[in-house]
Amino acid sequence: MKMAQNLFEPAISQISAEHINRPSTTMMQDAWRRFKQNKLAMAGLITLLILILFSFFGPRLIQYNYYTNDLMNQYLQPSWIHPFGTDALGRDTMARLMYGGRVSLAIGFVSVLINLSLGVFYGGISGYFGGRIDNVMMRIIDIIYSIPELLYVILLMVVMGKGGLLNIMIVLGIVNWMGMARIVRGQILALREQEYVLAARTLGASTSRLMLKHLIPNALGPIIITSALAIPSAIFMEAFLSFIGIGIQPPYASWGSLAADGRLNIPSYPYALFFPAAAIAITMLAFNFVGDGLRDAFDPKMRK
Amino acid sequence: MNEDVTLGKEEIILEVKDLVKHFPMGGGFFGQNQKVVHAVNGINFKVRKGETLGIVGESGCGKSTAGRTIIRLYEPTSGQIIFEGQDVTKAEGNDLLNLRRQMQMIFQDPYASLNPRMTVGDIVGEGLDIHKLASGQARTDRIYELLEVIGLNPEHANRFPHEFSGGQRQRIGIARALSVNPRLIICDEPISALDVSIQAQIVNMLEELQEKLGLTYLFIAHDLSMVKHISHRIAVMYLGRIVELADSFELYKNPQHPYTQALLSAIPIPDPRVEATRKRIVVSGTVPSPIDPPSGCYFRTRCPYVKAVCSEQVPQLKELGSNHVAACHLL
Amino acid sequence: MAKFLLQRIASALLVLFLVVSLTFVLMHSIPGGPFSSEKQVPPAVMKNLEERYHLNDSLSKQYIDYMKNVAQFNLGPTFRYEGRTVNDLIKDGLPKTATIGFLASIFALGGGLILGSIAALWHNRTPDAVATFIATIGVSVPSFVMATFLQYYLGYKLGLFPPVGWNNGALRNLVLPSIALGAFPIAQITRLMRTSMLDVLNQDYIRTARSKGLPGYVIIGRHAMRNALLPVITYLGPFFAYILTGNFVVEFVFGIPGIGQFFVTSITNRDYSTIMGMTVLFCSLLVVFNLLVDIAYTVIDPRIKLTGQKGA
Amino acid sequence: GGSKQPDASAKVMKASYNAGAEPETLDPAISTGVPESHIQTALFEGLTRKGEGEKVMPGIAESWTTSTDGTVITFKLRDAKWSNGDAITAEDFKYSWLRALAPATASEYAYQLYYIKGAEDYNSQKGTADAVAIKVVDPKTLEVTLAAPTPYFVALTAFHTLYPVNKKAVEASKEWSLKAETFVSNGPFKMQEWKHNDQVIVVKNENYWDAKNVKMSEVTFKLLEDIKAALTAFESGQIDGSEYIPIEDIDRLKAAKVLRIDPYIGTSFYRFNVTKKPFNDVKVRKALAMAIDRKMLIDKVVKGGQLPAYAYTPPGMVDVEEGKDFRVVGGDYIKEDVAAAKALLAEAGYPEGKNWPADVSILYNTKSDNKLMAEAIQNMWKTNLGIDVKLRNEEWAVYLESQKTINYNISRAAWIGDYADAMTFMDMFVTGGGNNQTGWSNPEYDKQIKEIANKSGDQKVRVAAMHAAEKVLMDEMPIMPIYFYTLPWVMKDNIKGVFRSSLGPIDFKLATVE
Amino acid sequence: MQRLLEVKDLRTSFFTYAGEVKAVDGVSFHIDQGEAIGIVGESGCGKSVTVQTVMRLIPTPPGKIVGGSINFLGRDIVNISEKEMQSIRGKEMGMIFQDPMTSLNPVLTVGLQLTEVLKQHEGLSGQAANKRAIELLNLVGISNPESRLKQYPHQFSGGMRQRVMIAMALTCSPKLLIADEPTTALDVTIQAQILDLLRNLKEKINTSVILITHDLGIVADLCSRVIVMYGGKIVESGSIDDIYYHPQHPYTWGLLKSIPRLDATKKGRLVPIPGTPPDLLNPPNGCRFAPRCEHCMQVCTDQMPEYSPINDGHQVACWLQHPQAPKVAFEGRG
Ligand SMILES: Nc1ncnc2c1ncn2[C@@H]1O[C@H](COP(=O)(O)OP(=O)(O)OP(=O)(O)O)[C@@H](O)[C@H]1O
Ligand SMILES: Nc1ncnc2c1ncn2[C@@H]1O[C@H](COP(=O)(O)OP(=O)(O)OP(=O)(O)O)[C@@H](O)[C@H]1O
Ligand SMILES: [Mg+2]
Ligand SMILES: [Mg+2]
Repeated sequence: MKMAQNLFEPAISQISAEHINRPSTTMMQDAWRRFKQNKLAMAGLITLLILILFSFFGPRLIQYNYYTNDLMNQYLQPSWIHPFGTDALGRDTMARLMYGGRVSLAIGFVSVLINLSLGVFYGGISGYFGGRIDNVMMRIIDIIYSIPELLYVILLMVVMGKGGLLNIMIVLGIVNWMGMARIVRGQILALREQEYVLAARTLGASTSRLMLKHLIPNALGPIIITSALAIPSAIFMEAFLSFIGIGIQPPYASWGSLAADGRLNIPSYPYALFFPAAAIAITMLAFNFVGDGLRDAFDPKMRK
Repeated sequence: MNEDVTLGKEEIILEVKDLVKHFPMGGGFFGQNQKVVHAVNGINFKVRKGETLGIVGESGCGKSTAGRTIIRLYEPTSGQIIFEGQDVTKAEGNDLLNLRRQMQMIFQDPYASLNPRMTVGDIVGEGLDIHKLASGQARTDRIYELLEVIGLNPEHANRFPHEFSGGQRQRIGIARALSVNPRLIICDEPISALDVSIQAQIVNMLEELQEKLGLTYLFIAHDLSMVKHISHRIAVMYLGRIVELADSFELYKNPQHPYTQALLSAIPIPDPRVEATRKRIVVSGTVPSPIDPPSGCYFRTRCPYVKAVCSEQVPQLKELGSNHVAACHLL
Repeated sequence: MAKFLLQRIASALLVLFLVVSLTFVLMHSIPGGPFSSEKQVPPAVMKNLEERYHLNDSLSKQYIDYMKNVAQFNLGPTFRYEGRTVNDLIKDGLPKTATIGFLASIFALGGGLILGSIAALWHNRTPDAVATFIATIGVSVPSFVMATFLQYYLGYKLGLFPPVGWNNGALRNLVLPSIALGAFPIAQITRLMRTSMLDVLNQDYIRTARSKGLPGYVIIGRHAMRNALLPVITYLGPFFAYILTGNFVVEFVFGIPGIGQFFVTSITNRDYSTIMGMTVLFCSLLVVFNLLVDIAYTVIDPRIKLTGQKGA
Repeated sequence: GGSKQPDASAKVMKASYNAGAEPETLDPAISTGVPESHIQTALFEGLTRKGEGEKVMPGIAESWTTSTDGTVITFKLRDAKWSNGDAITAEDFKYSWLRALAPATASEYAYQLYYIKGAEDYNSQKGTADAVAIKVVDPKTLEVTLAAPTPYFVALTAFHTLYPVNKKAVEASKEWSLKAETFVSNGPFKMQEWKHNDQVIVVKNENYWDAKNVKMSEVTFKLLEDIKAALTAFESGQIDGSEYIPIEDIDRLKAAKVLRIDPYIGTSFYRFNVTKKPFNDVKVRKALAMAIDRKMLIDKVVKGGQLPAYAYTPPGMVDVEEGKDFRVVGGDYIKEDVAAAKALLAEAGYPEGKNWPADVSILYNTKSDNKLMAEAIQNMWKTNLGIDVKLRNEEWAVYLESQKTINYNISRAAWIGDYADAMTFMDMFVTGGGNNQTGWSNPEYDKQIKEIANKSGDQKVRVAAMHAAEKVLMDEMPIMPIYFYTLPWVMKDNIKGVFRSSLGPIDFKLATVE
Repeated sequence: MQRLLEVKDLRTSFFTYAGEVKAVDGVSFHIDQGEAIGIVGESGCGKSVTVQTVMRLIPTPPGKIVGGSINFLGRDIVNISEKEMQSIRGKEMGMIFQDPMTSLNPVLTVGLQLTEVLKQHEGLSGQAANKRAIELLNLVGISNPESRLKQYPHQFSGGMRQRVMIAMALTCSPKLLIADEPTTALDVTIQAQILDLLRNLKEKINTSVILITHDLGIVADLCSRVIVMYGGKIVESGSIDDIYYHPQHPYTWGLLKSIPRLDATKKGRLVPIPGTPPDLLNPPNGCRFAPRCEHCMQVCTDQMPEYSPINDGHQVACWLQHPQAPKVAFEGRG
């Protein structure tokens, strides 16, 4: 088995060159790639985008608005003119669903932003300082958790003044931050013993630097997941408030208030419940699948 | 790297006196009669400038705790740590910040010790930012320089830790420690998570850096052969106490404490013929719990030569010739 | 153990005390009172009412009196139901709520554990998607929509079950409310179970079990299940407290004479003592169930010991 | 269904009806709600009882006489028994009425007895029980002296606050009204079972004086609070009847011919806050009242066959002459006229809705029909007058508080009569009246009501004064009437003879099941 | 000696989203009755996957046996049913894992975990199984075995848990015992105890042992033959004398040179192998070790070397063995 002699010339080995040939990816990109693999999650994301487009750009495409009454045309069956029918005051259900979507989604997002800032702040402090401070702060959460929610929802609604979209968003944000605080606290508690945090401390990093650069960014995965799942629960809570009648003020509508109204219509005009309920359900499913997808995507165990 | 360093002449950079660190267990609501983990139970040693002091011992014997207490990641329960004449335990504010420039640490787990959300450049540059050592172009240059020192390309500055292998990450950790020009580096098992072939890379790099920069190392490990290779002197710890401290060759040739003897004989040697002829001292049992350690000598529960006195008195470190001390009643 | 229990009870009492106090303050801060009605009653009548219910006492006296009573397990008379006490309301309603809660728990726990395990065992394959989907339906519609659909379609249209009513707790009447009540937790339990089962299946000791040549059902049933249950158990504390205090929507829609409704109606009626009573009840149940969960932990996981260390 | 043990003998007649909610109490002196009034009508009987056409029929009283000045009424009691077999005496009535008045009882409706001399003082803790002018002449004769002539007092004795209670039972146990075993009543039915939040079952009272005319052997009052669930229960045959029909279902039920619509003495109206701009200007109030289409609202929104309200008091109350209706005699005061309304609004400084304040809102409490109506009216004002009005939804107790403190611009309101006399509506808007809640005050109105109508026993004088007062009210328009109530309800066809009072309560006394 | 296991050209891959990871890529080796062999190599080189494939414990998906044969006691077990495999696992082959802390089920008693194997494979009753379990615990040197059976793993120290693991693997006296880094997670003094135990047991019950480790010292202590793996392939195999004193592959040289020896008398620099182990997702063409090899030749970068027998039982896959290649010799250590 004779071979060409030049094959046995020494080759320049890549000993010294520390070579990385894989393209640079951040944790986020990595998570995104794994997220894309998840069909359910992607379907959820696309659905959400469609819902957002439907809610925020849909109204430009249709000729009806959400408030003008047309009492002569109440409770029309779905048709070409009114694809989802009309409601008790003859308003176009599709238009109301679009506007309701704006309200519901906005409630979801904004209240989660509030929830996020409160929860991350509170949980961050509790987890970072640990020990007795943590203990007391967590007991406070237990206490708040045991007080009937409705009591402070009503109180907040009264204190904040008359209804209003913004108020509901704020109230829902204020009501729901405890879960987030617990998650963040748990994360921070675990992260603060990580060696890279210790390393930063040996370098003399200040508390704020540790928080902003090391702890919170690394708790981001669970925070994002919790937020993704908190959005539907805010939308739900608003629906419940609508059900007991202290939700959004008409003529504005939310999906929750439309469903609460539609509930009364079920024998006569079932589609009045069906469409908003479907909108909520689809949104919830979508958020849940996205949330689950994020969970898998951010799960360090799934990474290899 | 000479074995015949005349230790007496060398300047002492770090002195640890009677260092004790106890951890209370849990944080009960009412805080009564808590149990305590006796992690470090009064250790004394001096580190001379430019040398490597190895600390070995089994898992949980308090090596990391000692290291972390020295650098003030933990508040010591009692005792003194004197770094270049300054009491570390009392330093606050700017003094502490300054101390932290002088002392640095390299960690065990190359995966956990780098923040996955920061680029390598930012990780290495963090010390520069905190101590305001460089900014703008100077900062970039310094980062590139540090990366080159540890054998990485400057273009790696924009990459994230997970793109690197374990050895590379450990080197990034070294660069981070070097960034603030420290004089003492505490290496807490920097190689135990790495493959053999990679371990050698890191150990070589640490040795080179020591020569080039005149660094002093406190080198913590449980792999005695590697500690022996890199250290000038070795302290053997058992359950939060130093049981023997000697020059590394002296320790290997002439171990005095029964625990050191057992430890040395337990290490397999990658040479079948030597291995076949070796006589082993296998000590039975396991390390007692640091929550309620035994009375007297901590090793007495496993010691093949145990006597009555061992359970009554705590043995003190005895001089056994130049630079060799051990704590055993048998001596 | 005894010490642990004592400590837990002490800290629970502290929490309870703070909860009750805070609720008291909140409750008196919201506008309106128990005797607001569309027809304004003459001032003299209002005065009589307030005297009768001690509402004319200073708030601090009312607070102290209330605390004294609560300490004796007396939650006081309701402001709404003449001659009845909050204790009566609970005595009447709790068994009914608990019955529905029990059925819903079976539904949610049984279903959730099975669906979650299926999803984990067939991870990323069709059964996983199906189980996840079924479970997610439960969290996808507001409970009033779910209850209405069940009532109207399964109950009224198809006539499978009576759409409304308690009917002395006849099982037929309880099916729909139990499903409606369990729909939300079943989804959560499924998800929890799926995650924890996946986690457990990747553990080394499962590999050990396989290396011993054990058949699949032994590995799942004996080795994986108990470990996978642990996170689910944590969820069960709040879950049982929630399910035992009932659900306003479900009880309202299906006309179940339980106590769930009081959590909402007592507030809208400003029935102060009932609000307080429900808070005390919920908080106590929460504390008790969390304690039971901790005890259950020690049964399932021998590594965990009840020590006073962990705080409440 | 409502009948639990189908009995072979066809004689057994049973029915079930949704009363609406768990009774707060079945003690007639204390209760206030509608569900209670249904059940109490079955369980109790006052001196009189309401009959078909709102006629005041003899009840426990066989007959009664009124003194010429109208202040002394003497009731002659018949031989009647309590459900426990004791005889009912005049003493029972005296005991019961004083009990309702006693401050310690804290009855919210105690003021229904204020017509009796000394009653208000006693209830307000200013006088004693002895000073209350109820006199037991003999066991079968009760004499009541009124503070002022009150022609409708006799009818009022059919109201639950004036029902008798059994002294022995009441004194035996504080919880007498909670359990069937201790519950003693005197009506056509007696209590069989009260399952809280679930149902109250009453069965025929064999001791009732008119027991031979009572055909039903059992009536079950269901206590479902969700009107939607109640209707589903009715439609699936679980119950025989229900009220409070969701307006969403009215069209369908009408089409299916199961809906019954009965008169109900009540008015739905909006209050204006006359203390604040823009409603301190009567022109604005009038303009708004003229610019809605009440018929359209009724046909398309509230749907229950209500009557458009062009005045305040609803039909169903007597005028001077027997058979004449106060409303018919009084006629309409409001004329819907968009053009005129626009003109008025322009005069007030808001031509075409210009300058209209931005923060005017309609306050209403949480209920689907209130909401729909508010939305529709909001839209009508927008289209007809060009003004923007917001909606403000408040939780019930908060809403009541806002009304009480006149913290609103426009507020949805309703008033249901307590008795079939216009006074039950008209005394509301006197200056400082607890139910006025508009800030409105008018001396002429006060004079007509307080000085003339309330002091006279002469129906002619009284009615004339009330007509005059209503005119003042409608001229000033502190409230905007919208519609007069009706009572839509459902009941299976085979149940006949159920009497539905225009004051609300349902009476199963003469009901039969076919 | 009877041939117990013969693995031929075994290939196992993991199909991940990034692509196929050829974790084991054409591995052939054999083991005879009563023999102990060691497999050494750096982390990720496929040692564990090799033995897990032999036991058919690869998580599927993503793992899959792509080719080759595993001949155990005369029959190919690559394609037998899971049920048949269950009767082999635990009975004919036992396995000990690296981390005794996580390899025992924390919520089941040690007794149950020991006896369930006996009940499964030998159909022993509770009583008999308990008796056997006590014998086994005695065998691995655990005192008070009766009371220990009722305890849970967390009540044992690391070394004792590893003993329990060994007892468990030995319950049915398997013909083959696979130990995957059995001492890596343990302290040196405990490691010495366990190695002692293994050595004694091997002599006592005459099972064959496959020992996986990356500590060359342990192999030297326990095994008679060594397999050196790199990048999913075997680069060199032979008796311990061959490998320690006459190594032929530059990777084996590197391994030997890079570890400090406790008995070294003078202090010199260690000689590391530069670079990092290959990424098995996109392994280098040709010899896997070529990029890190100081003797790398043109041929190495694009052609896989064949196995060249050096002597009976010693073979190496390296182009340096080619007659045309320059002669390079192992320089020995420090
Ligand atoms: N933060 C802490 N809280 C409580 N106990 C601690 C803490 N850190 C360490 N310990 C305990 O102190 C003892 C010494 O731990 P330490 O980490 O110093 O050991 P080590 O010698 O570094 O061991 P290893 O080789 O495993 O790293 C152990 O028993 C450990 O459980
Ligand atoms: N479940 C899996 N999914 C994907 N890749 C895997 C999986 N298990 C192992 N691998 C890959 O297979 C290769 C070989 O792994 P293996 O565990 O056999 O290495 P090893 O030699 O045992 O290393 P160590 O010394 O670290 O245990 C590695 O590159 C690893 O990434
Ligand atoms: Mg350590
Ligand atoms: Mg391995």
